[in-house]
Amino acid sequence: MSYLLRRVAFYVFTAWAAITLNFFIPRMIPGDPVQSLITKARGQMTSDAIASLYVLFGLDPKESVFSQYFKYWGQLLRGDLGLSFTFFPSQVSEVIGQALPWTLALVGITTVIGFVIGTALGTLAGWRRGSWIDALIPVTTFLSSIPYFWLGLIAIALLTGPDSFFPAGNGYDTGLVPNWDWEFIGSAVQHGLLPAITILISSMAGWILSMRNMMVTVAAEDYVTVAHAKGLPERRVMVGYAARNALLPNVSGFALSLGFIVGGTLLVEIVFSYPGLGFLLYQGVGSKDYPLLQGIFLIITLSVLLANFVADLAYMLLDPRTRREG
Amino acid sequence: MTASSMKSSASATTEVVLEADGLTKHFPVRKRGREVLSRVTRMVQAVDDVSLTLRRGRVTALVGESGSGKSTVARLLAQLYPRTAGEVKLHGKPVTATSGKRFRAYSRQVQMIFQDPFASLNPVHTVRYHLTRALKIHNRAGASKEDLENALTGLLARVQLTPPERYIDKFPHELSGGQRQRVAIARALGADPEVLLADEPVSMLDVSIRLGVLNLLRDLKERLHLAILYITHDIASARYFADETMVMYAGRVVEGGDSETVTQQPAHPYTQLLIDSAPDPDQIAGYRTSEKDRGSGEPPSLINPPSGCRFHPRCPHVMERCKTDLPPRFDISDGHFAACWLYDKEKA
Amino acid sequence: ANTKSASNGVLNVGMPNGPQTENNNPFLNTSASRSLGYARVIYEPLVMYNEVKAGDNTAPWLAAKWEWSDNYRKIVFTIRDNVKWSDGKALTADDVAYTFQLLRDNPGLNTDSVKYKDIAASGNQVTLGFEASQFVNQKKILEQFVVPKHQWSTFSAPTTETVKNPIGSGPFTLKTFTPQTVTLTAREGYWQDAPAIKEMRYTSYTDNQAQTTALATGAAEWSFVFIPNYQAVYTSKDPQHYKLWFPPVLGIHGLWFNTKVAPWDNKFLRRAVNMVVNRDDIFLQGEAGYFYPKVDNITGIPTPAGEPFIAPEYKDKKATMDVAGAKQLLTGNGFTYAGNVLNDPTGKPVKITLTVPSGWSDYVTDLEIIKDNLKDIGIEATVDKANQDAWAKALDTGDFQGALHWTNNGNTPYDIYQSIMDGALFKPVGTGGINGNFGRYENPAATAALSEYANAPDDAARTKAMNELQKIFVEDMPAVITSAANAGGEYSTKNWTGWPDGQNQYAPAQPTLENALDIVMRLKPAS
Amino acid sequence: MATPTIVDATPAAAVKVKRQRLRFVANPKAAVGLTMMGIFILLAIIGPWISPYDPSARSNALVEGPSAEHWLGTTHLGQDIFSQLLSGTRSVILVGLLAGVIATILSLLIGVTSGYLSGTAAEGLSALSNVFLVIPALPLIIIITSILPKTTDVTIALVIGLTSWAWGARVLRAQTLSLRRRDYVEAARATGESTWRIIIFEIMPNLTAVIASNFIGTVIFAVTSEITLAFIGVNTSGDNWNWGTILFWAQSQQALAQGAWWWFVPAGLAIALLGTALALLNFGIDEFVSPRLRGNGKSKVKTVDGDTVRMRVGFTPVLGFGRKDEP
Amino acid sequence: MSDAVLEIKSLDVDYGLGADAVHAVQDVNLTLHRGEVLGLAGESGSGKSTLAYGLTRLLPPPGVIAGGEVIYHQDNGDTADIMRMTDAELRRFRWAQTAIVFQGAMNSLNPVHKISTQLTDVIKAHDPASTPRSRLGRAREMLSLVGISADRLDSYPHQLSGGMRQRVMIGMALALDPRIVIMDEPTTALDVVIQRQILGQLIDLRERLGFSVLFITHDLSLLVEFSDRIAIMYGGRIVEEAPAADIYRDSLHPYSDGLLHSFPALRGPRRELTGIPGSPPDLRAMPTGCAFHPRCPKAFDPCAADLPVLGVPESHTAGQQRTVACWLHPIH
Ligand SMILES: Nc1ncnc2c1ncn2[C@@H]1O[C@H](COP(=O)(O)OP(=O)(O)OP(=O)(O)O)[C@@H](O)[C@H]1O
Ligand SMILES: Nc1ncnc2c1ncn2[C@@H]1O[C@H](COP(=O)(O)OP(=O)(O)OP(=O)(O)O)[C@@H](O)[C@H]1O
Ligand SMILES: [Mg+2]
Ligand SMILES: [Mg+2]
Ligand code: NI
Repeated sequence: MSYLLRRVAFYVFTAWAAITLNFFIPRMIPGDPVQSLITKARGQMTSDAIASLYVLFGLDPKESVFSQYFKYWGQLLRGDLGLSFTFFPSQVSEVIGQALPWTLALVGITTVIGFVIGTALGTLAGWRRGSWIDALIPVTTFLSSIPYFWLGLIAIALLTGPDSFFPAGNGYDTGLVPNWDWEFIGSAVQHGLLPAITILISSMAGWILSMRNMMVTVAAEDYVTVAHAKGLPERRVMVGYAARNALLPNVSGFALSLGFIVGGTLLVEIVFSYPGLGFLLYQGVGSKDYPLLQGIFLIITLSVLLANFVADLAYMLLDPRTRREG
Repeated sequence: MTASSMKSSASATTEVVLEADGLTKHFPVRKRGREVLSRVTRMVQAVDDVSLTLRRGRVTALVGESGSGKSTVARLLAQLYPRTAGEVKLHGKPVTATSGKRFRAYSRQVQMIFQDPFASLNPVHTVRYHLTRALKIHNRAGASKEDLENALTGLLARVQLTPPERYIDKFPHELSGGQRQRVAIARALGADPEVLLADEPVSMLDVSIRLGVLNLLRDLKERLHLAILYITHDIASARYFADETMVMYAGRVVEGGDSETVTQQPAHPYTQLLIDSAPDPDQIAGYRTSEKDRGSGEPPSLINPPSGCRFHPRCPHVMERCKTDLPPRFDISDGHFAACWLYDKEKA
Repeated sequence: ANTKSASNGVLNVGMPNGPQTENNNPFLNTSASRSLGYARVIYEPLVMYNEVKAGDNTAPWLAAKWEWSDNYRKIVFTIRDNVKWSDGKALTADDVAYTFQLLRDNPGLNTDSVKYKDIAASGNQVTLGFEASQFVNQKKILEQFVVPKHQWSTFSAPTTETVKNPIGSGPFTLKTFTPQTVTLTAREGYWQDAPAIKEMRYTSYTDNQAQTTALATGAAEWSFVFIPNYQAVYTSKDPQHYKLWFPPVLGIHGLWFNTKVAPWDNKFLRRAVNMVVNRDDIFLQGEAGYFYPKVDNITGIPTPAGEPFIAPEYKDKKATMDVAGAKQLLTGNGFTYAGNVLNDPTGKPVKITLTVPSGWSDYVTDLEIIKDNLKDIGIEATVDKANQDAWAKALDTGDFQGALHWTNNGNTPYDIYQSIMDGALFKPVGTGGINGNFGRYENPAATAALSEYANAPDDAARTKAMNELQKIFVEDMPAVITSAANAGGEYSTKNWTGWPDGQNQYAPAQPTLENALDIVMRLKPAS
Repeated sequence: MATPTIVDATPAAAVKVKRQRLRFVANPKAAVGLTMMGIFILLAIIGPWISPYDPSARSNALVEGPSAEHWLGTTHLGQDIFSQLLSGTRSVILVGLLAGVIATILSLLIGVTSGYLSGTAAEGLSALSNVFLVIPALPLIIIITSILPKTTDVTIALVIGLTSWAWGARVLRAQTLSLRRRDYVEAARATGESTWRIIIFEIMPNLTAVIASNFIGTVIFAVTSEITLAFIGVNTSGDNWNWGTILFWAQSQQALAQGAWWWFVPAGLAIALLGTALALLNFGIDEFVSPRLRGNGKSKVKTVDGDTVRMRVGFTPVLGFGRKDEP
Repeated sequence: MSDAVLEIKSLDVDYGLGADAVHAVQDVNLTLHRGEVLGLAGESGSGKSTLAYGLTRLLPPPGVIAGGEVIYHQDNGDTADIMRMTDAELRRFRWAQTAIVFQGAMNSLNPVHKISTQLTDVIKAHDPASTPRSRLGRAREMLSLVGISADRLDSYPHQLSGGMRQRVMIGMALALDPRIVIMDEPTTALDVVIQRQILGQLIDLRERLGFSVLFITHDLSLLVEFSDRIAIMYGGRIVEEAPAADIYRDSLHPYSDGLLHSFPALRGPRRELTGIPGSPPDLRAMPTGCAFHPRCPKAFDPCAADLPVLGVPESHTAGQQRTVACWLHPIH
């Protein structure tokens, strides 16, 4: 299990690094965060209110960085990410907790589906070089070059409207109460469809391409030729021999590029006003809600780490060579 | 040519140039899993207590199966690896340089040729670059452009790549395997060394080209009185090209001596197995199952090598003693020795 | 989209504020209840104050009567006695007094920063005493909503309390909260006639665009959002029903100069700028023709709300474009022209860097317009789009040349002038923590007049001080006022009628202000 | 950079160097990509000069569709979108290239060093790049840039460059690790070459394809990041137009709802085209490095029976009985 | 000698199409007899592998069969032309009749599947009716046949040594009792000791099971010892074909001669090694006439002009079963 142990050590280290980075981010802000909050109110708040805000946030800059750092860890371990400015006095953890399921559902599901479909198409494209499916490649290249958010904008412009099946934003119909009933779930699915399709289109191309290339490379391996020589059914050769091996680099690529993917998908949420972390991040940026930004960044990083870990486990299951015994 | 030019060629043929004494190399194994917690580092005992001498104008062959540590010996001799133990002496003086000026000075005298001519030349550089660098590093490029050009021409001529202009500006991929290996040799000669360490210089070459490179090496030995270490796993070629042959098994030298003697009257059971296994065209359709089980089993692990004689698990003549005691070298005849308890005269 | 709407007694309100977290604390303007506005129909003010109307702008609400005395240093509220909290308990003068105590004791809740001193309740009367005259703070005090003591006294930290179960005296109670939509239902036992609206849905749309779309489709019937090109995007979709009304209030947005930076310490230069800024363009292009109403009186006082305060000499003085006049003013006061370039009296070309937060599109647009205008009198302006924090810091420490900013607003133009000219607020360039007077304007006469106005014993003294302030402002022009602050909204008359508008200016049509309650009470189903 | 292309610099492939330039351009994908890139770079250089209007200049043609005066219509301020697009090219290309260069230099330094040297320092560098790889770059960039007091093209490029080198470092490290024990590196060492010379003259030249493909990947990422930043309003500083700024204004003025398609379609297309150009270049490099990926001209052949079959692994087509093209 | 199992008739194999095509195998005629080991030798690039893959139609793109027939003789006397088989027929034919053992066993085994899976899936593909249990039994049997204990069934390829992997491949090749086993340099990556072990085993098995072997290597000394007949390839053509002993003792073609004199012998008297001058031909620019003539020490006029045809040399009787393509040895 050496592989696993090494990975775990790596994750622990990365998590530590991300958390520490996170600690220092607000300490790089020019001026103080409260000022940003006041600015944000933009005339809706009298300047006298400023004084009350300082009292509210109870900022104490006179503490040493060290003790702040330890305090910070203590808070983190208690799940305390501080108070959000935008939603004061709500806990950042509460605000994030509200948005996280949406992101997990949208980004998680679409990423996985995108990976699966992309890999499947890539497998076919690589296996049947020169067939119609291979002709998809230039198209997908073009699609994958389009920024996620722009594709989303176009989708909104073209596909949504008063009479359209696709809603232009939000996670579910206004007026519905989140609940595990069919009406709500149906509405949530309906609202998630367009963002999901956007993410799928943008993200799939990458998988198609890398899988195709791996397939082309793997198809020339001796063991694939041997599989043909063995007279195995074509499907078996394609799936069990070629794709199974071509998948390995793709899976580790998947793990590694999760960070990029998440970055991209967050934008889709922004465009579709989807009530997830990406949109929250956007709000946080707009309103300079640093505790919120920090929290989001931390959660995203940790989620990506977690997803990475899962992908690693998958890799371990897929590649017997990493399962080397003791 | 400095020291060597003063000596007569007669005496030169026996002069010891490079000596290795008790050369040992253990590679640490990457720790895994729970071992991280333990303090013991596991080692690949790639080379253990190898002693050999290279003489002026003579070819010494080092044979042995894959993974027996031949290349490691060569690299230790070239000072490319730090050694775990033992000593390398150049002209009787111990050397320890693995980097810097001292290493450069050493590499001027001891040069190495690699197994794979397809890999040992940088694909992005021309023949000219390779050779010029070799000359420049060892300050043999001369003062002017012409000097350099002459030196280059000379080098190419020495490895029979003539006319030089046909080869000098080519990239490695534009040359055939044999030509590449010649360029590699020319590069080694660029330092004007006294010792050539040739690590399987022909194993990657086509049968018809091999001979040319080997003949070239022999020719260099004779003309330039180089001391050559010829590493191979093809024991037949050792018979043909080497004056002396040493046989390695699992990181240790098990037998050595005059090539003809070692190949024709192998003493160590491993050498015997090796020679038995080599294809023999004279024994047409001789691939019938032999009565005796030929060297059953696999090469030993070098991480936990067998105790005593490392060959004992596979040895048909194994004795109790082989399993516990490490056999020293026993002289069999003049210059011919084997590290095998079978030749322990006292025992008898 | 969801358009199953209000015919069955539902009013759909929308705000472009993104997903909310459940926070019903009416004191905190970060709370969902304030940012969406539903606090206004749960909690009720003592007095309904209509800030868009000049004069006769108060109406009794929870307080049946109120009386100022001692030159606005004391007020006595008489509380209605038929009011019940939504949990059935009676609303008493004690609750009112407790609300003011909360404000006094928790600066974090007192976002208006009114300095309450003595608070006493007796019978159905509540008496508040102050250190200083509260003439300029009348609105803030009168408009105060009331919270139930029996609930709030159980909160250990009212400043961070999220009031999961709000008890109010208003006509609606919280039914469900989701991050996207908050639903309120009309309650039994409201002290007035029950509103026609049976249910209010406050939806938080994720951004302006989504909110606009919702308005255009009718999914939202009332909102406060900036809509660019509103005819095309909004009203044209149903010209008969889709309306917007954005009356000005007594606060302004304007171009502030750093009066400590040469040559902007020169009042003639500032006045010249005032003469070339094209407020029409700003109004039409930057503010889309409605959002921040145009201010064209030379005193900068928005009309009609500020009409009664304008000095007779300035009554009809409009700030109009006059490039030639501006040039004349400049050349008459030491400035020179080298070709098209204006040089200051020391001979240096006049330049200005206009700082603005990069994402604030209307401000950026406004400044682009001003930049163009300045070119007409030979001033080269650069629009410096900075990060919002950096911009705020630049203004705070006086590290800028020119910037758009707003002033406070209140029941008189005092807040406007005080924000711009109060020497009491002055801090030198480089020192931060300033609460107004970003331009570092120093004029003892102005400071004196401001203080005079706030503490004047009678209306005559106040009028005098106000006229003086206007004179100083027009002379010195420490800031060029471009637009008024607004208090308005978009609404649809399709399902509900009775909205305030130009003809019937009973309240600003903004769903998040105190007046929202007044509007809600007056809405009737469309026939 | 969502495409994790595993660049496989097999020794055999790395061998061909001389014919490289010509062969690279001969690749149709690379050629198209190169041409498109050339146009973009040309526009980046001359764009601001040839644009018909000052991109910030207002006019009275508010939100007007494409016309003879305004080829791509106007904004809510009457600014000429075509001019904005042209002028914006420079910033996009500049940030892309600059960030690409920064990230590539960093990844070279870190990747090659940690690959060539061994020991704790190398391990540490490798761990560092892994950390940077896993941390989601875009949110980090958004947060950092929104914190920066002032963002110019250069700072944006710096931030992007400083946060997006990890992928390259990793790939380069892997490549260097495989090159480090190559015979020619050892041979150079045995000849007496110094370490830095080995890194620069022996290892680096063999990494060119990887470096190039990696550079292009970073440029794609940098361009989209910059545009994204501008789009969400983080970097709309100065009068510096870029395509993201155009989209930002389009979005904040609700161009979609206004039906002003000309406001956001061209900029988006430009981004997509630039991305495609870069992606094509990268394919060209990939195919060049790994010849197996190269399309081999004809993929269909006519068989004996006159059928057309696809060439594929495992079933060699039979052309006919007797070579027809033989004289 | 027994009757033919495989007849290769004027087989042409190209890489690429049309004018760019590289003619890697040209006009090869070769017969493999029942139960024999036919050695195929020649230096690198002479087309040995191309021939082997070509005749089984396993050549990857851009390889194409430009022409020729490969006739397979079934036990019942029926014949089939491999070149005319449909994909489905090919699949049925492969492994059941001809199995292949490639050079690198590590690359021939799928790294992600267990040995057992790889052994059984071929049985399943050809005998779908078999039970998993019977398949596993067969796999176990095959492993023990090649001297690997059955508990290795659950190993992954990387857990086996090179020699073991090669043996697994041989076992797999024999799993369906094929009539023909093609081996393309199956042992070049191995040690001589292991090489001998494996080949010894193979000879044993052949005697027991009676399949024919097409054995490809460039190690002539190994071939001479190991095979019954040897065909020498040069420049994509067969230049000589004869029983192993005849080739070794009395090679007719100067190229065969050169090859034989490139190997140092381990035993016996030291032979003189002459080698072959020059370098292998470029398939794109083949010399006219006999492709070997530029390197041939005995070249004379006709060599450069005309292509010598493979045939039984005049100096030998037809019964001797040897052919050569060289102008020095005019054919009957
Ligand atoms: N850098 C290294 N780290 C760890 N182990 C090594 C290293 N280099 C060599 N070894 C191990 O040392 C042993 C001897 O290797 P070496 O390359 O010297 O063998 P060889 O005799 O040259 O083999 P071949 O004939 O295959 O070239 C092998 O087991 C090898 O795995
Ligand atoms: N894909 C290809 N395209 C063009 N030519 C090729 C291709 N593959 C092989 N060749 C050429 O075909 C000829 C025959 O190759 P083949 O692999 O059959 O040789 P071989 O005799 O098996 O050599 P070796 O002993 O090295 O395995 C060689 O000259 C080779 O260069
Ligand atoms: Mg070696
Ligand atoms: Mg071959
Ligand atoms: Ni809906």
